[in-house]
Amino acid sequence: MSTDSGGVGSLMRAAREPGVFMRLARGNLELWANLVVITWAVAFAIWQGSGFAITLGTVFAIWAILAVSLNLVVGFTGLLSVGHIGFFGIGAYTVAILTSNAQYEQLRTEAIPTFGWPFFAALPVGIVLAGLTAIAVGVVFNRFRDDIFVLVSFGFAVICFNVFLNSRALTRGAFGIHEIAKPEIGSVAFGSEVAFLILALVFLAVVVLISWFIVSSSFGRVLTAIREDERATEVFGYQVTHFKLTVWVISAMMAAAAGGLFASWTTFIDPNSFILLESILLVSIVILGGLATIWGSILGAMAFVLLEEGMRFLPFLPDEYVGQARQVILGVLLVLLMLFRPQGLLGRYRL
Amino acid sequence: MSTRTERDGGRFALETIEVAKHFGGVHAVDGLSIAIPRGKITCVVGPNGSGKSTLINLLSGMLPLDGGVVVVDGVRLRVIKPHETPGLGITRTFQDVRLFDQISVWDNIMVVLTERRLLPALLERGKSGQRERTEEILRSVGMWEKRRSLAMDLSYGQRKLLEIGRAMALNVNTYLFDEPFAGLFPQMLERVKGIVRQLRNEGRTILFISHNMDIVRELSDHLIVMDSGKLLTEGDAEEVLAQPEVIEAYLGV
Amino acid sequence: MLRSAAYRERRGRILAASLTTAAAAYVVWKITESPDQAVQFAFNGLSVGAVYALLALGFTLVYSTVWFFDLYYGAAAAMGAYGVFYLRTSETVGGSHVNNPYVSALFALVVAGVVAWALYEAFFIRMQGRFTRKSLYIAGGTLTGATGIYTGFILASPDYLHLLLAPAVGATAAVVAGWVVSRVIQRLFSKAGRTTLLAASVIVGSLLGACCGLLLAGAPGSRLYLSWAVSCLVAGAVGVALYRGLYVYMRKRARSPLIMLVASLGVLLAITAATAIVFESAPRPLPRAFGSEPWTIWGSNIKGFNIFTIGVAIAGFLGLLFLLKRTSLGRTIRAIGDDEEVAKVVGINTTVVIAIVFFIGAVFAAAAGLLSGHDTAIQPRMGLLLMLKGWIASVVGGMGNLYGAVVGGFALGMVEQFGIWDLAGEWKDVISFVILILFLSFWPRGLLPRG
Amino acid sequence: MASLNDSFILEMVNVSVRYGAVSALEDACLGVRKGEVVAVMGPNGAGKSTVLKGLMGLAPVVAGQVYWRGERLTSATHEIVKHGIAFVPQGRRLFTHLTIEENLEMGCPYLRDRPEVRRRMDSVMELFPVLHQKRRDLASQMSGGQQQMLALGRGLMANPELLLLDEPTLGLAPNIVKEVFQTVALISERLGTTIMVVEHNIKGVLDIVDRAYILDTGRIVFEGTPASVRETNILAEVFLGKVQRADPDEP
Amino acid sequence: MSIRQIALVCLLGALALLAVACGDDASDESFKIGVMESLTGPGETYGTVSSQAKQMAVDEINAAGGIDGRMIELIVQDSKCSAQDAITAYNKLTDVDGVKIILGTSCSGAMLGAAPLAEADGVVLFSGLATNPDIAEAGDYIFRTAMSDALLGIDTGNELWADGIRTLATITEATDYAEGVRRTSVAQFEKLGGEVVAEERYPSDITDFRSQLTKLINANPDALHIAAQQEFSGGTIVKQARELGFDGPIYGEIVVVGTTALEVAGEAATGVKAIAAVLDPDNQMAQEVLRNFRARYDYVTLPWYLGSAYDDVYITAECLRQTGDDQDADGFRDCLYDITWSGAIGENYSFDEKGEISLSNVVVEVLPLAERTEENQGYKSLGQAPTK
Repeated sequence: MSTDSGGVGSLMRAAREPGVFMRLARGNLELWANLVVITWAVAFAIWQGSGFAITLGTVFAIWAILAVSLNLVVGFTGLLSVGHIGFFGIGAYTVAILTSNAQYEQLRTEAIPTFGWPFFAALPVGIVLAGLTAIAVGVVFNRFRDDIFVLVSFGFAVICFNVFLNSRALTRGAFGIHEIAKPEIGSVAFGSEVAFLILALVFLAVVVLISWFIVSSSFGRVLTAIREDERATEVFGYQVTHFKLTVWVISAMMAAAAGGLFASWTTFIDPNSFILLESILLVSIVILGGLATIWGSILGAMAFVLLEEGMRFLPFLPDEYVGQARQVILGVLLVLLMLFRPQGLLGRYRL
Repeated sequence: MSTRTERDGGRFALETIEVAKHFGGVHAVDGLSIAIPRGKITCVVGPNGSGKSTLINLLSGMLPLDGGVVVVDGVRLRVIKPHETPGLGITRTFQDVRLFDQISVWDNIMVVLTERRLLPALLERGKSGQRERTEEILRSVGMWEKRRSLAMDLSYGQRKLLEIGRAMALNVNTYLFDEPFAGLFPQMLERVKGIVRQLRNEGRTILFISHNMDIVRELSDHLIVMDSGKLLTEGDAEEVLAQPEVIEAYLGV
Repeated sequence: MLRSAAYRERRGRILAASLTTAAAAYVVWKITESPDQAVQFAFNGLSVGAVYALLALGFTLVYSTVWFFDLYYGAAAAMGAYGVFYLRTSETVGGSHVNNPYVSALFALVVAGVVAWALYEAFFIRMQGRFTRKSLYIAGGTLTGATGIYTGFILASPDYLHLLLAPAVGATAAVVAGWVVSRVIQRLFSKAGRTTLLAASVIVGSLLGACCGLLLAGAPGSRLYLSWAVSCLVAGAVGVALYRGLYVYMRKRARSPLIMLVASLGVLLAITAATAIVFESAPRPLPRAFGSEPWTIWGSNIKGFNIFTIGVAIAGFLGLLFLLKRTSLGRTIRAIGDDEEVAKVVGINTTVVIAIVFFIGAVFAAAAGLLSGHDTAIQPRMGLLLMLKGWIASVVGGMGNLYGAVVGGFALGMVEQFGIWDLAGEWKDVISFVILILFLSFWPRGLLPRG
Repeated sequence: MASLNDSFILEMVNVSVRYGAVSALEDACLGVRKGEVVAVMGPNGAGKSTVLKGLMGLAPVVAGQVYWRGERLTSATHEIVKHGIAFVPQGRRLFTHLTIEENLEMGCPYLRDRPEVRRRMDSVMELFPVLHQKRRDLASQMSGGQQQMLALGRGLMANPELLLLDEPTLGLAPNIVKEVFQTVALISERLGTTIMVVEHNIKGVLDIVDRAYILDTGRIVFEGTPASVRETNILAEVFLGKVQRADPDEP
Repeated sequence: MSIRQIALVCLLGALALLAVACGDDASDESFKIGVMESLTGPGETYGTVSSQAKQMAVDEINAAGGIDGRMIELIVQDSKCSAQDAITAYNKLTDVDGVKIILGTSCSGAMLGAAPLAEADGVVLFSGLATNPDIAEAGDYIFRTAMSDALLGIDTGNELWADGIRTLATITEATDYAEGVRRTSVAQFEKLGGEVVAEERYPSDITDFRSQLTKLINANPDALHIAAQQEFSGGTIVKQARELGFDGPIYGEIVVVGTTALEVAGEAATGVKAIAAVLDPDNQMAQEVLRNFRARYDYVTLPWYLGSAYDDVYITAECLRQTGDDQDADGFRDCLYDITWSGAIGENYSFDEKGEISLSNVVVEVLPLAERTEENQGYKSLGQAPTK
């Protein structure tokens, strides 16, 4: 498809078709980046024991689903959304409310109705709900572009967090919801960590496949065209708003799926997992990994998870500062990327 | 100058009746009534700021009309939505070359050929017909070798050609070219001229803006001269160019 | 059918008008319901509105000059507040010192860098003819180093703030007084000779300066207010350093404003997290400033400090208005906002002027941050929250309009208060953002559009 | 390389300007003598404006030198006006949120001498009485012709030795175009300012200039007096397209 | 590849090395005990005090020769007051460090997140801070020396009623702890016949409570009840309520009369009543713990929780002495069920079948500013809360 502008001069002249070589150069970068990260992950697993690696793997899978889905909007369509965590939260809360079996005898006031649905019945509801929300939000947001879009998406994240926190009759507010069901298919339960990791990876694979299906279709091509020049795309007969809305909804639904997985994995959620900062971190992951590349988002998510967990082992960094230090590093990385590589590590689209 | 009515819909691919557009207090297009004959090459000339580009923007729906009617194939339109213009048989290029910069040359053409509806677009992935058409167009504008590069990495002339190719890919009856020849070197120029002629030979209508009188003379069947948003004169190219007021408008006061 | 732009505009206007009417009717109804609460809400609204207005003023100034969203602005607000905390920990709750030599050195370095650049821009080219390059470098280096070390000392020994700053304040006072005296003498006695002029201004200036310095040195109570000045100046210096060190290069290449936005988001993230590392993430109070006892007016209570904040907001507005409308610098700033390239062509060193704008903007943010910190409390995340509020206030008021910023700030403060009359108080943030989305949808140019 | 001609106060030697891969000006050599009015003409896209932009440091000059009074001009854009070169950009580009008076003052923002600024403003307003009438209005409230007068006035505020005008008649009504040219002639005559004007409107400009350069696709194809321009028929060739152009390689 | 790309790859590689190169060094001889506390985020104060108290206790035990010669080693993880981080921290402790006994965590949310895993893995989770009533039901391996909000709420409700309060306004931080306190207190208060005339909540990150307080004061309640999670916001609310002219009684729990809260509120706090578990002034051990803590860390806050964290370590040490194996979680659990302990927080307390302890709460009243000292923590005890 597209190519990168790097390349070694002499080899470049030798290459008969310039595009091919440039693709190779890009391939090299991807290859190296992936090799490094995968080696890192494997070394980590061997050294730290598989149990912890499985936990990290699950965290990674959830972040990766989120990053891939957000990249559809940010990278492929060019809408820098900082509000994605809202859809993640909608998915998580729907699954939590519908599957939680907790009995709240002692909790006189903020008991919410329990449904006790199985996970796989609740998840589609969450996804659909997120989709419907996305339609409503998207219709309003469709008129905004560039920095104004960023501004209102900030607003969306803040509003979602407040809804999760303050709609106590629905979400139990700050109490959070616990005893969220683990997924089960017939007699196969994904109760154990390994089984859940496998399920999460399956979800990731499905999301990646869907994303790949979208971006490699004519639809995806139109998205990139919209990103480049919305008005010109319109002149060629595309109803741009519909395309933007569709990808926005699809992306929101994927995020909701990640949310459902997350809820089921932790078995307990409260609004603190859906704060604005998490959303900003998510955008950083997408930009870090690379805009408009599925592989990049996966890599970004992996680097993100390994960054934090890796830093836990730094001797000079007190443990309680790991989260903040990660944030400092991400912030500085964002600045450096914008300065030197505005498309992110493996990106195909410069902001 | 003759007056025309809608009855001439068959003869004319596009007509404007008292079309107006103003920006603040500036009347960019001021009650303009022109007709573009079907299957011919029409050229719009006029000094800078005479409203030529605004006219194309109005015809392609990029700007909403402030007044007047556009008649397309006999259908009177007061509002033209940009995404409906291909349906009306109109496509265009831009003066400042608006390509999809960060996607490949190949995809720049493919975008125009593919499905407009959402769901079919999701399911469609480069049908063979589209691929062949893309290849055909890329070869005809001499960009086949460059198909993998990003549009932003092309030279100015190549970008211009690609944009024209992109418009060609859209199989419509009327092409609006905004300064397709500006800033081109002779080699490229010949190529673009060839494309324009070829389109005419296929029976399509072409409207282009140019400042290059050489080309205007050579190509245009019909000439429209604009000045200050108004129609100065129109008619056969050689005849119009012979008129002293055109030279006046063009070369000075 | 696509409606014409005029139709959409009209529809927007009708919607906006009906919304405003509805809001006004609601407020009036509520006031008749409980005037006491209404007065108290109005006081609260004015207090927070003043902070929002200050934020919106600086935000609008920066935005309408460079036309991109600079999120460092939020970090500047937090830095202003934490600067005071840093310098005055001994007086704050907890009582432990957080003063850290590395942090002091870092900021001293930043200030020194900014001073070095300012010296270069101001004197290097002008002096090049008269002195050799080498001597200029040496002089500049010495000055820079001295400033850096001085700043370092100030930051590192907050207990002696009044003593350390006394010479600087005295010198500033001396220069200002001397200048004023010379101008006055010129006005009154146009025949006065150069020598008399010089002698008079030097004598008066040095006397006044010494007086100021000595007074300050003997007043340890002034340390809190000196720390305000220091933290505002440091936040401003960081703003300048970011502009000159980062944004200048980025703006040359940026294809879209998003690059600047994302980069400054990175800056905000990093500074917020670094603040949390140095100062811990829990909220902290600032030491008590004056006016912390409430006054009762019309049966409702308001602190003297809140009235001071409102005064600062209005003074800031008037000052900015004076700067922009009456001074040549302000004219230059407005010109750059209109057309940066032409401003360059007519002979304005746009980089310097924009740096000054960033400085002023950051000082406004820092002032807002520390005032709200004194009023309530500080926490590392306050930057992001305050910035968003300032942002919303300037959108509500109209981007790029000073009057709009003030009106928007106070309006947002009021809406937040009156909006929760019937809703629960925790929906405050939601109300602000709903207001934002409503405004952007129907009234994107704000209450008072620019120009 | 052309030798430096002492009578030129401004001389561009072999200047080339490129935007990325696109060459906008190639090997341009041109000069302006003191007190002259010089036109740079050519069809759209010929690189006329690029000449001035390169001179002002607004376009990337990749080769060649610019000499101002015999010395190389290497200053940053904002310093150039202090050498006595004022630039009136294309499309007027006024400071729309400033009043007319303020716009004029912006012509010499570096000047600290208030009385001198006042004096200059008075002389500009004398030249353009319309500005005096509306001096408290915003620049955006004026008509196109008045805006052009203001732009010229802003340029004159710098008391320039050389005034660079980029397409001063662009988008103006014919009668105003005439007025603008008269004004340019007046400036040259009354103030003795050297003027370099980039123009596509040939006839009007030829009446007021002493010399003209004609550009086509980034190259200077002709230099001479208005009379010689009229004689050679070069205009029709370039503008109406009959000239045999060099065949440069595609960039 | 361009230099830029090489640099990027190098950067990634360096980060990878960074992660891999830093190994851990643990001696096999010592007992390894995991600690999860919220060291950052909204529960920071609690987590920090708790983990410092634990470290102090461990250092004391080790200095005295350890447990039969074996030292105790604490492995501390930040659980950040969030379920997700608690799970990550839990997994790291159990999988990487292989611990079976975890002291913590400080937030109920984090506790509830990790509890199902601990229950499934057979890992003991032993907290001195989490007070959510739900934790009682969380499982067999879950213990705490913190008292459930249910008890606190009943005492608060009784005290309010006994003081003649009939209408109440509540302001509550939107966290699980504060919501729990409010919920149980209001339940008891309403059971007795009281009426809540206004209620407001606030998110943890705001510092301006005036608009909420204005509404509450305007409802004209007999008293104001504050349920805060952070001492800081508790103190600020007291201060701002007084600034807004509220002169009725104010009630809260331990957070509202914490050291920081009192410093923030200053004179405004005088007369504020809190229902809380307080260290007995006559308990020598408790006083010694506080003295040692102040000597070591130069501050004291939340003395009761400090004491409970301290006790946790000594209880753990005792049970380790009995089982002799830090991997024997079941033995440890049984030991906890059997044990009766006298420590800083009380005499002769033991765990019931839900892993809970029950001690009594007292009512305290804040002294005027001039009378507050480090020793009296700024308040005086009014004795036990009335039972009816």
